[in-house]
Amino acid sequence: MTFGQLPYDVAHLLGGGMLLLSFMLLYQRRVGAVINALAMQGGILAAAAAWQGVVQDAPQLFLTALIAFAAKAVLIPLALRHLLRRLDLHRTVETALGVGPSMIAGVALVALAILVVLPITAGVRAIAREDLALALSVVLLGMLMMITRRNAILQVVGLMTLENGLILAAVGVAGMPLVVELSTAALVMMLLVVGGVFVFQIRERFDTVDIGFLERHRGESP
Amino acid sequence: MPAGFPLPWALVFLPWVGALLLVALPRERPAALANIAVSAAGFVLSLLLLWHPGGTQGWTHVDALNLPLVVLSFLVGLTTAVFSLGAIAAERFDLLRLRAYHVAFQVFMGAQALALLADNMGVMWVAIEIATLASVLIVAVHGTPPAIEAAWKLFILCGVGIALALFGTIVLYLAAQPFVGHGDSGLSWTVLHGLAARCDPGVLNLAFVFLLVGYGTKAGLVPLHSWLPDAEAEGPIAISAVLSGLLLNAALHAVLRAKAIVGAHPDAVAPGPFLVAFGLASLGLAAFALWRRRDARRFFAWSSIEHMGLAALAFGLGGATANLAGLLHMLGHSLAKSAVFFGVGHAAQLKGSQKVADIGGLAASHPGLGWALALGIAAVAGLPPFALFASEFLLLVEAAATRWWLILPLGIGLLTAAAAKIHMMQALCLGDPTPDSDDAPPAWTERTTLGPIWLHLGLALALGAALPAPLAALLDAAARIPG
Amino acid sequence: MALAPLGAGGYTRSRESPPPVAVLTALALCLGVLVLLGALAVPLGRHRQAGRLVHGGCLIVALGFVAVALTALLAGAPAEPLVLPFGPPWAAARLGLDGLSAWFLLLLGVTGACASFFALGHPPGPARTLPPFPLFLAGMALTLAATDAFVLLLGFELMSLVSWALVAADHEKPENRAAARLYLIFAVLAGGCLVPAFGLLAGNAGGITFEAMRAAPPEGWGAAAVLALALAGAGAKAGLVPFHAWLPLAHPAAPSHVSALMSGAMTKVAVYVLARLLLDLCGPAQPSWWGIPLLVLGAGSALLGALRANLEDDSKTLLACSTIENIGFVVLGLGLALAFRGADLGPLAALAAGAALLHALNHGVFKTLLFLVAGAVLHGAGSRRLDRLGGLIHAMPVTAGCALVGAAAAASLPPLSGFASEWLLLQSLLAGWRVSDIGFQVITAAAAAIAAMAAALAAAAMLRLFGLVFLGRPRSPRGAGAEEVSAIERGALLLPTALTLLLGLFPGVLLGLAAPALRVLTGRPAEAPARGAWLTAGEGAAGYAPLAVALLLAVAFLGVALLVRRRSPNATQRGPVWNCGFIDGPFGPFGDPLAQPSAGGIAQPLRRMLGENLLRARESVEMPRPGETRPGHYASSFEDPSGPLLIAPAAALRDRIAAQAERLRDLTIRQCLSLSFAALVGLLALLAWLEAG
Amino acid sequence: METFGAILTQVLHLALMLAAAPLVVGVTRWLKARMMGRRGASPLQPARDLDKLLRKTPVLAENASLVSEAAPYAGFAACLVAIALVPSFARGMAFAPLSDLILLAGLLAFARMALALAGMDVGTAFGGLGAAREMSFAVFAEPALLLCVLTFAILAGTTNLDLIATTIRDGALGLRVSLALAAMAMLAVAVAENARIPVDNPATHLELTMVHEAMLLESSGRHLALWEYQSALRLTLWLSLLVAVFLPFGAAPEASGPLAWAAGLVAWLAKMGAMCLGLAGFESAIAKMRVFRVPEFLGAALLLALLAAALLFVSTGLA
Repeated sequence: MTFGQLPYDVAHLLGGGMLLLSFMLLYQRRVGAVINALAMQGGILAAAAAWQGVVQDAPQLFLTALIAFAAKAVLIPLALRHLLRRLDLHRTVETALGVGPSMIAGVALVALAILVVLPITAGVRAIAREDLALALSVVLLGMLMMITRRNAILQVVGLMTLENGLILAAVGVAGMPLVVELSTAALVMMLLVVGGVFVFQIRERFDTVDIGFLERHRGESP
Repeated sequence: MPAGFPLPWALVFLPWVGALLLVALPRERPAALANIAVSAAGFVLSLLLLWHPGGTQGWTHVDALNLPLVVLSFLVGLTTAVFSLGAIAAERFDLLRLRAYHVAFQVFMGAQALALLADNMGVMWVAIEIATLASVLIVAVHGTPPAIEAAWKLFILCGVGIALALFGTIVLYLAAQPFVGHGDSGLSWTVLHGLAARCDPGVLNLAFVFLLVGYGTKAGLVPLHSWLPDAEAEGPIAISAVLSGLLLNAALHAVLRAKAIVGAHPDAVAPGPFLVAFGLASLGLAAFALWRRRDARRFFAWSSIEHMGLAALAFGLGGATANLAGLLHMLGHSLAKSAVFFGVGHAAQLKGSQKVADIGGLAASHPGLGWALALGIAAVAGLPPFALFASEFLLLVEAAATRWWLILPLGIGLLTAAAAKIHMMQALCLGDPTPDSDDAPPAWTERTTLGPIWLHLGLALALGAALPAPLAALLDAAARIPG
Repeated sequence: MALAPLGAGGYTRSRESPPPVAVLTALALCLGVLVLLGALAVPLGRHRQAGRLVHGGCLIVALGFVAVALTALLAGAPAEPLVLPFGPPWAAARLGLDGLSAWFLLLLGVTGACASFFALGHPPGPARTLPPFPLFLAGMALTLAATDAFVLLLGFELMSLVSWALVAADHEKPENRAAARLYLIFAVLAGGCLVPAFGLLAGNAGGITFEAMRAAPPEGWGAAAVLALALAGAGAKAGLVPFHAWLPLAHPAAPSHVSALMSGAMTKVAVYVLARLLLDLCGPAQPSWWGIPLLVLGAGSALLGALRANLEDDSKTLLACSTIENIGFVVLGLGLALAFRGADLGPLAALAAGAALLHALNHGVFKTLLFLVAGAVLHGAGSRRLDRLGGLIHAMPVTAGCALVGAAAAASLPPLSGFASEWLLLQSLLAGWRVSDIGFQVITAAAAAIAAMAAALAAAAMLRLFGLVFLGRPRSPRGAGAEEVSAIERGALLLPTALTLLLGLFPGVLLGLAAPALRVLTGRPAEAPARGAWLTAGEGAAGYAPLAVALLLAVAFLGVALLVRRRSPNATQRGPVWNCGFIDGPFGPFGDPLAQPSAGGIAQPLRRMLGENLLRARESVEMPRPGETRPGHYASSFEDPSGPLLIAPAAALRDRIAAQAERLRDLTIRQCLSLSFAALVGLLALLAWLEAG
Repeated sequence: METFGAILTQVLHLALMLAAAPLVVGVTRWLKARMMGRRGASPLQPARDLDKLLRKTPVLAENASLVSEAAPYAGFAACLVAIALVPSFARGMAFAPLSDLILLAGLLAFARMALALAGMDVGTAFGGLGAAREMSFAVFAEPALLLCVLTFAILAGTTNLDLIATTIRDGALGLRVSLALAAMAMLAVAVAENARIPVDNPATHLELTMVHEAMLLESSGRHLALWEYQSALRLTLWLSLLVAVFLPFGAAPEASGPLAWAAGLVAWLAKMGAMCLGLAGFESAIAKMRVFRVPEFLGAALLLALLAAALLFVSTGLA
């Protein structure tokens, strides 16, 4: 399939939507809104997976879509909200890098992603190339979010976005084996991260595992 | 052994079954003994691999490159199990932690085997993820704040790294996709390796970068290393050996597989220089960071970073000679470093602290342990007649012969690191002994410590100076695989 | 580098070796026995007879080395190396001998035999000193028997590691620990310089075997790099200035017979590596300026070592410093040989190389003797410090006699061994002007002056050693109660004494023996600079016949004694010492020790004349005012320039970098993630750039 | 016949030296006294002193060892062998092939070591002081001497004294600046080696300024006689060495007859007389310098010798 064909356009559209949402995630100033955006992104991801299932008539992709929807559009956002309420975390986004600058950085990353993907010759079909660019951008933006936001929740969200990008890439490639297994395995890790946030009651940052009495340790402070 | 017998899978599932069994065992000593039994069975099974015809078998693949690594893994697993028989006596685990410890250990061993034996890059990725989760659990098992912070750090950093590695895997498939039909073969390393020359170089480059950063994080290459010192220093005493001896090898092995694929394409960006850069960075940072360590186990964790950097550098140089150096370095480092971790761990338990200031004069107070540890540290410092001397010799000669400008940074790094280790060796082993702690482990634990140490040192010596011809031929064949 | 040429036939581990030459089999056997002894010494280290077993075995093996070396030198070296059934993973290890290595093996055997013999009679030290000793011998022999870079460096570093264990033998003393640490670090430095040197050669040759390297000598910058690396590497192990800081600390720290071996043999093994690398493997076609660095370093070592020997207060440290001096002489000889060969002055090259080889052997023997004497004194009189000894010639006559011979040889007095090699060296220095290059001529002239000065300094140092230890009156109660050492130890002292005399009387024979080694060093069949009993130089225009000189001296001595005694028959009387009428107070059994010249006092003239400029020597005298009753105080000190100029800056730099490295360590998880992210983005950007360009 | 002549000249030379040594000292002293306006003792006085000392009973300190008794003979033997090698009135004596300048330096060092050992044997402050200073002076004297030897070696192509003397006498070299410089340097070395003013004062009685004499304080009788005799021998040796190298004229050539020998003897006596005169004049003209200025004195000699060699490198353009 090439440009101007429905399957490609839809897939492209969905990918673009995810990228857009990644930017929204970077843009939001309130944690609640961020979580909503994350849920939406999860939904779109599920849709993309399903669509690819239709296009490639690969039934296992529907399973992926289902899992993605259940986990990313519903469960995890709810969990995060609950966390937000229970540990009464800051409701406002604390940034290490301001919203404006991080947007600019995000644009730069997207540009980089396109630059990297550009030289890929037409030997690979265009769809893959485009999707790859999108997915790569989402991944990079997710990581950018992890390092420019201070709240633990937002860092978890960044990790989730990163993983969404992975799944997007995975489903985008026609005939990718073990998609379900891999996406599930990746998901398990995400769940464990969220679980870790619960268990260790990480209030503020990843790097202050806040079990009340924990001092900054890092080994050999004399 | 019947022809079709899936020996690799047996190697993977034996420990996992053992893990289930260990859940059932409540009491400490039986559990530890069962742990040893399972590990021993695994080791014996892994020895059978030496007679394995090799080649791809479903999702698994046995060749000269991963075979020695697998056998070594199970060997170190066995010795670690023996050592931990004495070590956990002093750890004072409660029931839950004890089970968690043993289960996680066996799960880790199985995942390790799978990660090394997997032919399917996807399966390899899953295996490494499982290994990571297991190691997170083990590191956290103490539940003390430092342990939990170390585990959390390990979890987040390696989690992100692994995610990137997954992306790399996907891109790798994307590269091969035009040439492979649907089905699992698209992720098979052998297939990819064969196809690489026809794949699109751009995609391959992209895939390699992500695999390098992803698995490089697990291999503890600077600047992706931050999790390593804490994880190896805060986990249970016995585990440091496994973490630094095995986990790193598996990760570096994954990087090698990726390098082999990308390197097979003439127009792709040469992967070697990337590895050389990471290797130099690791060597440089670790060599100087060693001088500031006040904590014995952290010191040797940093030296693991240095050695991984050296191995990466060797593989980066490429060519059969340098690859041999790298492989030899990986094997020798696993043996020597785990021996040192046994010794240091036991000393830390004797003295009730792992601060260097509290451990001293071992040669005077515990001659057996002291001199064995001194010898082990000498081996880690690359002094003869152990394997690391041979590998570092080969690496340095090869560097001087092919890329003379590497001599200076390499030489300075090696010298600085070796000097730091000599300082540490004398600080720990010589001089006036420091007092033992009141709840020092019983005397018999010294046997479960010295046995593994001497075994490892003996093997390291054989590896460096007197390797039987077949094994040497095996290493030779292995050295030609990464290209 | 292609893999195949690595080692013997690369990975095809060629087990089918040619029928191994008996000599090499014997050598391999000796090595095996040594390793076995080392292994045996671990379990039965505490046993009473363990010492006898180990040292006796070492004595026999050392004699075996002598036999092997002599066979190789007389009957010609075996052509084919002996392939061992094991080795590094890429090739089987091989043993071989040629003239050069056989010569140094002879030296190793002789010194090893003396040291082991002495250790037999010496009271056994701590058990932990037993296992390393045979391995130490084995490491040195392995270095000499190597035919490729790996085995050579394996032996080289093994030698360093086990001798570290001996230096650290009594590690309760902090200064010994510091010495051991510095020692091992310098050993690693040596290895770290030598491996790349061999690597550069291997890069040309496509293999790490010596024959491959010989076939493809380096040129241009590569060759210069090899020269620099070899000098730094081998120099660091031989104690060449400026890499000598460890030597005066480490050699005294070890047990005496080990110090003897370290000074007598180990430094020579390093010199062997230097000669092998520069004069053999780099090919005979190197330019003559190659000699200049060796000349400069050699002269510097000779001067600094000899001067320090005059200022030290510890007998073994003094001897270690004189080792630095003699290593300087040997390196001078090698440098001249290089230069002469480059200017193809064959006979002169042979002269210089002969001087180097002969002096290596002579120094090996008489320095072993002197260290053993120091050990005997430590055993008999309980101290190494010059200020606690004195008058031992009465209590330990045999030791004193042996010491006198050794000291005279070290002071290069005719007709002893030291003078013979010194004569050859000075002759070759005096011939330096034949290289037609004004710069080189001036440098050799200066080197000649420095060599003469160093020889005179050595004489002063040896007088100081012998005079303070054996002459005068005891300086401490323990010294007053000294007694002669056991019969075996005396025998072990007489053996090297006799050798010193013989080597001094028959240097011509030895040079004939060294002809194969000379051939290796000069790259052409060279005639040894000797005719019969004569050492000759300058086309035979100048000569030295030690035998004749010795005879003349003996005749003159006896004749004078005879005549004088005929003229004055009265027997000597004994009376109180005159000492210009000065009578020291009644101070125990042996007058007031403070009324005797002290170590610092004897050193004073040279300290003021040279030490203040070269070694930053300081001295302070505080005199009590007239009427005060407290004693006056005299303190002197000096500082070796290599400390503040070389080691301290390196350590400071290391610490500064380490401090910077720490800033990367103390990061929060988010910052660590940023590091990874930066790495990823950087790689991607690099990728984009590479693919675009 | 020739070998016989060689042996005969050697024996005669030895006898001559033994006879001349006390005389040289005596003459120098007498001349000095004269220059200072004293009558001075007869030139034979040193010989008489030696004979008297020989007849006295030597006394040794209680704690003196064998060294004190053997050293005088050893030192004397070394000086004897050394002086047997320095040609006086004839060339090509029996020991000519042995007469190597480096060996000569070695033999003198041998004698010096014997003297220093004897000085330290009893363990008195002055003995040690003298020994230390003597050895320290040698540290500066020997390099200067060796550089002079280098000059000769470049000119004559050998370090063999006999050949050097022959080459220079044959005048193949003509008059050279470098030879003059070397002569200056060698004179300074000779002064130092023989413990003459300004380095040391042979006639001093103040122990603190002694170098050579300080080591003899404990010896008496025949031992003292031997020490005195050998220092006289050393002075003669140096003077005739200077004569042989720098004023080689008139000496009998190799394998010549008694007549030539007689002529050579006369010439030699004349030259030695001149040297003694010069020495006496020099010594009575200047004062002894401080001990720690000696290195400067000898260092200057060292530089002169180096300059001589360097000049040769340039002038003869040895390419």
